[in-house]
Amino acid sequence: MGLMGDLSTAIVLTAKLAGVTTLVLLVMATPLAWWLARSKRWFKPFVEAVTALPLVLPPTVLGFYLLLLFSPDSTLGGAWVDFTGSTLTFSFIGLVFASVLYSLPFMVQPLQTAFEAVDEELLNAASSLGASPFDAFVTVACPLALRGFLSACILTFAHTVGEFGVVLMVGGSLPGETRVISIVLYEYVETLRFDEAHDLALLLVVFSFVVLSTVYLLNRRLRFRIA
Amino acid sequence: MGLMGDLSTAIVLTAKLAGVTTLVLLVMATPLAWWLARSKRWFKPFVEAVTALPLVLPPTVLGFYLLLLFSPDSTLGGAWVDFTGSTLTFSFIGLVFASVLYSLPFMVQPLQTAFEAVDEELLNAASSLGASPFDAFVTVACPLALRGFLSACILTFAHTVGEFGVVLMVGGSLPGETRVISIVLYEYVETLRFDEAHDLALLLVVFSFVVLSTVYLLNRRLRFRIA
Amino acid sequence: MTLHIDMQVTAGEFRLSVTETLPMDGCTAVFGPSGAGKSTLLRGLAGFQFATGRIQCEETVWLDSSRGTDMPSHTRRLGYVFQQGQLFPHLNVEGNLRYAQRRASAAASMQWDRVVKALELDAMLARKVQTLSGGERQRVALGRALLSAPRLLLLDEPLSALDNQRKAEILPFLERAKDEFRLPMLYVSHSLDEVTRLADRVLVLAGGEVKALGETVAILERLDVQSLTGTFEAGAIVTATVFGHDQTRLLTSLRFGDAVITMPLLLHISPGQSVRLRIRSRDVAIALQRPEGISIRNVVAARILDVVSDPASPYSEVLLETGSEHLRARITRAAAEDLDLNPGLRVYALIKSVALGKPDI
Amino acid sequence: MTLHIDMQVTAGEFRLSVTETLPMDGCTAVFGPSGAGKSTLLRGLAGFQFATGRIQCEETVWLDSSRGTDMPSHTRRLGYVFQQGQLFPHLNVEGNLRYAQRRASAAASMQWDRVVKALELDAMLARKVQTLSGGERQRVALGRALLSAPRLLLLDEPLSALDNQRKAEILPFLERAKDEFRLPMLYVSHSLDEVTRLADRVLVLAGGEVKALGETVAILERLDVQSLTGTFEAGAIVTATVFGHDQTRLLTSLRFGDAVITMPLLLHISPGQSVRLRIRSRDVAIALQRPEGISIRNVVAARILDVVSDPASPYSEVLLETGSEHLRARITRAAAEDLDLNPGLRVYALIKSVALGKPDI
Amino acid sequence: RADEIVVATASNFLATMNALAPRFSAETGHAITVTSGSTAKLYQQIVHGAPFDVLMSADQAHIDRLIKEGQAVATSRVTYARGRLVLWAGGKPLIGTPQALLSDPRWQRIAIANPAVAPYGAAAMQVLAALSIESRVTARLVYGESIAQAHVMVATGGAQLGVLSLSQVYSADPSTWVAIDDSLYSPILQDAVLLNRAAQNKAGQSFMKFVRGPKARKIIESFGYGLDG
Ligand SMILES: Nc1ncnc2c1ncn2[C@@H]1O[C@H](COP(=O)(O)OP(=O)(O)OP(=O)(O)O)[C@@H](O)[C@H]1O
Ligand SMILES: Nc1ncnc2c1ncn2[C@@H]1O[C@H](COP(=O)(O)OP(=O)(O)OP(=O)(O)O)[C@@H](O)[C@H]1O
Ligand SMILES: [Mg+2]
Ligand SMILES: [Mg+2]
Repeated sequence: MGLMGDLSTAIVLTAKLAGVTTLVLLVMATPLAWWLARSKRWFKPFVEAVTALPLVLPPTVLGFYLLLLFSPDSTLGGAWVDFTGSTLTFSFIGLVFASVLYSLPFMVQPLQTAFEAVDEELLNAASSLGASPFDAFVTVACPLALRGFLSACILTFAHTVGEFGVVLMVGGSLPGETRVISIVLYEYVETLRFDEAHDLALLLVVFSFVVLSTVYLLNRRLRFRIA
Repeated sequence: MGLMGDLSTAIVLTAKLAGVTTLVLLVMATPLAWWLARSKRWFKPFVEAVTALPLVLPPTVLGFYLLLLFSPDSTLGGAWVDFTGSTLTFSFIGLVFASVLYSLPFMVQPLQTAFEAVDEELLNAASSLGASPFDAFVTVACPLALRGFLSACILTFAHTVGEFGVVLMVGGSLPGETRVISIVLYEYVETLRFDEAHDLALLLVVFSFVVLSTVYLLNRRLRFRIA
Repeated sequence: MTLHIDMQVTAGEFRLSVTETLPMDGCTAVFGPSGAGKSTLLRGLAGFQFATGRIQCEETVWLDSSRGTDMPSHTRRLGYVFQQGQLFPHLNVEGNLRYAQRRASAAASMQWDRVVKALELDAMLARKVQTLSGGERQRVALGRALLSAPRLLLLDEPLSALDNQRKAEILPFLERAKDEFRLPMLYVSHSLDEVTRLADRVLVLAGGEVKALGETVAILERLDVQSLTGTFEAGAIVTATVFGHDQTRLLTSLRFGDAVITMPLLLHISPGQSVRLRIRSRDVAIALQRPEGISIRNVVAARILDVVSDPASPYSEVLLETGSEHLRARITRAAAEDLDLNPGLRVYALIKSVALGKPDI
Repeated sequence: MTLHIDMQVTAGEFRLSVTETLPMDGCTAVFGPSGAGKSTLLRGLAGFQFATGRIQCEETVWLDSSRGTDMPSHTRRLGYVFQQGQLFPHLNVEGNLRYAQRRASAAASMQWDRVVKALELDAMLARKVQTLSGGERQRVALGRALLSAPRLLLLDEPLSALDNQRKAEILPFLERAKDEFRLPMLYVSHSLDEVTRLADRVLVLAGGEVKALGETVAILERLDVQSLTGTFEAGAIVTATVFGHDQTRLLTSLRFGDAVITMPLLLHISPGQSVRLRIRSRDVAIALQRPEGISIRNVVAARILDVVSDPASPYSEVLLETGSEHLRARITRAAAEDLDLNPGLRVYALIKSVALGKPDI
Repeated sequence: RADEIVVATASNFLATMNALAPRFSAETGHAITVTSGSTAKLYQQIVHGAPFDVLMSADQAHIDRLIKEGQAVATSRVTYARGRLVLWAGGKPLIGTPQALLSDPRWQRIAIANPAVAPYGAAAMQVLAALSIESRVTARLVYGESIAQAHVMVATGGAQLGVLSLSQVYSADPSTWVAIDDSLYSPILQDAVLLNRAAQNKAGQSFMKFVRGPKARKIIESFGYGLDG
């Protein structure tokens, strides 16, 4: 496997990891954010606090604990091995788990903010038209929170691309499996291969810029059409 | 200086760094987020993309480039030395610069989402009552975006507490100056002092949980009073 | 087929407490001063606001807090027109209407063309709701509620943002909705004319309590209700039977008590059918003899039942009887004195045909 | 002291183009069907919507797109009452009012007590705006605009959400605002009675264009305007001079043309002063001889100027002249034919005193 | 007169350095601040003006480079420790030759330091090559950012076996680790050097002397490092 092959594998892997993480979080965090935005339960602030917690631990340390949690010796890791036959550590799926946990706040918070801005009366209007709460959520609250979704997905995706502390610890830098771009770039810098580091960093930045600009441009077009 | 002294220095330093970073970003990112929320310029999507860019570079790599940028040999770093007499690298102020840059998206995005939800007609109402755009921004848009501010500040603060890649690179882990908790914790793990690592991580998590819960509880109380 | 309400709603310091049984057909007007609790009543019925007590709509128990029953709003099958419109900002006009239509039964969704036509929504289907004028917005909100094919329609001042012409155009549509589809409605309005035109009965609310409930005729005649609702439009409501249409002069003749009166053509009512007319006190004058050479066509022999004068008012209210029907005339106290009007006196009530025409809603 | 408008606003497919000069005193009603562009006009004047052309208010040029002048809204010193209220949701009622007061001049901020009292806002000062009823909300919006001590007040259907009693209570307050503080207003309304009561002149808009502008009297008499505005309340506006008050019978006598008429007491007008009365066509009947023994007090000799009949309508409009004043009577075509009414005929116009009283707004 | 120095230490030596520092202070009265990171990171920081006086590298290459670039005092250079490789299985008793152990597929995951960035990782790869078992092992390798991270991977149970530094397991029961013969890899020599900014610093000079001294060597040895030269 040549260096370019190595790099392109890493790029594909990174895109896959960030994509899957964003998707998983979209599915998981949306109901949570909705609940947080609407609930009036006394324990809501505590759930909110827990949601933000993954942020305060340094990635490597979080990785350390995830490693403990995922290890085949642990309950969770062991159960995973029993069910799937493969370990959670040093595997792509393990990375996804870790990234999901780590990026949770980036998905939840913008969504929650956006959901809180949805007028309660519009939901009442929807239910008077026969829409169940779930229906109203999907057809009224979500479209109105579109900008929040965009913001949340971008933060999550970009952050997963850039993250490497957790990934390095839980993933073990296995080419094609857990060796994402950020690790490659890190290695370049660590081994003083500055030219390659510059090239890759530039590539990453330019690529991200193009993708992000496109998303924002589309978002604008979309909003002009929708709203 | 005992170990506990070392640790408490690190805690104070971390709180200071996260606090200053959040404050600086609050001041800097608020107008930017407002502009992004209201502007209809063609280049807005590109500014939005640039704003999200600091996310996609791995922290160490970002740290590396900041090191290049802040180094006394560089234009910026040199000018800084000429003006202030001290270097930007390996100093608290340098850390603040780095954290501000790194955490920019976490402040801008939730604020932008919140500002976009502010009804244009309410701003018109304010201006009909004699409020200048700035006045209306401060007295109408900002209070209405309160939840966005909270979310943005928490993301920024927590992320600055947890971040160590950039900080380690730009700051060099100097006790009392740039050696924040996340680095101490990292070093515990690296030097296999797991017991101490567990204790510190627990402390960090419990403390963060208490602080975050309090903030969210207050926010709720506040909202009940205001809205 | 009734809507049984025994409901309490608390909102801040305000408390609404309503115990009434309303028939589930025709239109019940909810009338009362601003802040009386009209919107709160409707919101409680719709389930938008926490309420206690019991609500039963036909066979279905919507709310029974003693048993913990509380049907969610979307299963109550009601249409709601909000005081502020509440159109979905992310959908255009057609999107808003289709939203309702798609969730209604198949039969109901065939209403599309009729609703769109009646409310003149064609031209604005593709428009964003943000660009609608106040009146246009309310028309869309009304159309949306109708398209959801509700079992009960709750309307919170749906026409107050409309100009007279639009009101006059939409009222018949509401009348048709009520009559043809037998769609029961609760209708909040400040306009007496809307109420007279549409309502079969009136529920008067004030301070969160029901002050009166009864047939429109009876309620609107009650002076206490009139002072509550702040209206000056005292009047009587009479039932008359159509006996002929004059297609040339565009007049309809009606028999009412012993008298025959004419009014602008009511083509949709066939001879033999009866109509309800609201005759305002202020539109009725009194003459001692039958006047000649006068443009007022309706001269009805009547007997004075009572003359109510108030030294603090320039007016007298004269209560008249003709056959089994009652009329009221509001004249100046000066006139009552000069003509020496007293109970028992036989007089003529003069009613302009024009006053019986399309009301100035 | 004028407001010079030469403004174009484009909103989607809609285009508003207005070139008029309005005096900067008194009240200018903006009248027209739904979707006519009334709100758009006000928004353009306020600077809420992009407009081209030129607006000059007294000496100040608000907009001159040829020179790139476009004063920001907050420097135009205008009060705006929105069709939907637009209260600040993060402030309570008092907060909303103080917001306006704090930004007004010191002199203006002394209005607090008067405004709060007149609009009966005392009891709700501490309330959250989300908990206000539709009518309460609009009262707060009005109070807020008044407290900002504007140079020009723009009102977009401020009273349409209010019940009759509240309307009747607030109208005098607007009248006072207009008279005592000499606060010029542009007043959008669909209610003819509000307009008659408040407006010195009327600007009729339809399809984004000015269809008519002139004194209230003149405009409201124009049949083309009446069909545009969809009102059935055709009528005439006459000027009469008070010559006496009857304190016992609570009547005021006025001279109008050659005739003397009475109406419910107008105590605030001293003898010798003149008042403007709107007399609706439907309230005027015609008699060939002076009728006797009738409760209608005002019998005015007049000459028929014209009789307008339309075979598609049951009505005829009779235009009458008495002295220098004009009157209109709406009677059935049948009556006009039976009485053989023709131009030149001398007749008597019958006007109920009651019809001249407090209008049914 | 007491001076102050900042010693930048490769992460793998940090624990040892933390033991040396108080000794040095007590002996000389100079204040000492210890900072750590990967050698590459420390190198870059030094190049960009970090206020470090001494670099305790995990290798010799970065010291060569610093001297060549004129950032360090060539004459002060000293090899303060020699790293040794061991096999460790997280504390379980370990019996067998390295060759047999490494080849045993029972160890599903074997952690080493990333050979690209860490000298211990490079040495581990040399061992595999010398034993000609790369083909049987490579697929099971996972890479830690540093030798410390490789240790963490094993300690947490994520990896079952690790090629680690003796210094990391030295204090544990000797039956839990198996030493790898020094001849299987080129020596992992860790050099220290006095940096330019401290050329005239008394404390710096005395620290370099201290590191070479018997007391320091004893401590270093007690942490499982070998001593050369
Ligand atoms: N959440 C609340 N907290 C406190 N007071 C409330 C709340 N909701 C409603 N109210 C008060 O309850 C009363 C009834 O309100 P409601 O909206 O039902 O009035 P309404 O009859 O619809 O008036 P309008 O004709 O002005 O719309 C009002 O005085 C209102 O201010
Ligand atoms: N942004 C826009 N895009 C397209 N059409 C618009 C836009 N804004 C306003 N319009 C249209 O312009 C016309 C005038 O609107 P405006 O709100 O001024 O009417 P209005 O006279 O105030 O009516 P109403 O009495 O119903 O409030 C309406 O037909 C409206 O739909
Ligand atoms: Mg209401
Ligand atoms: Mg309008």
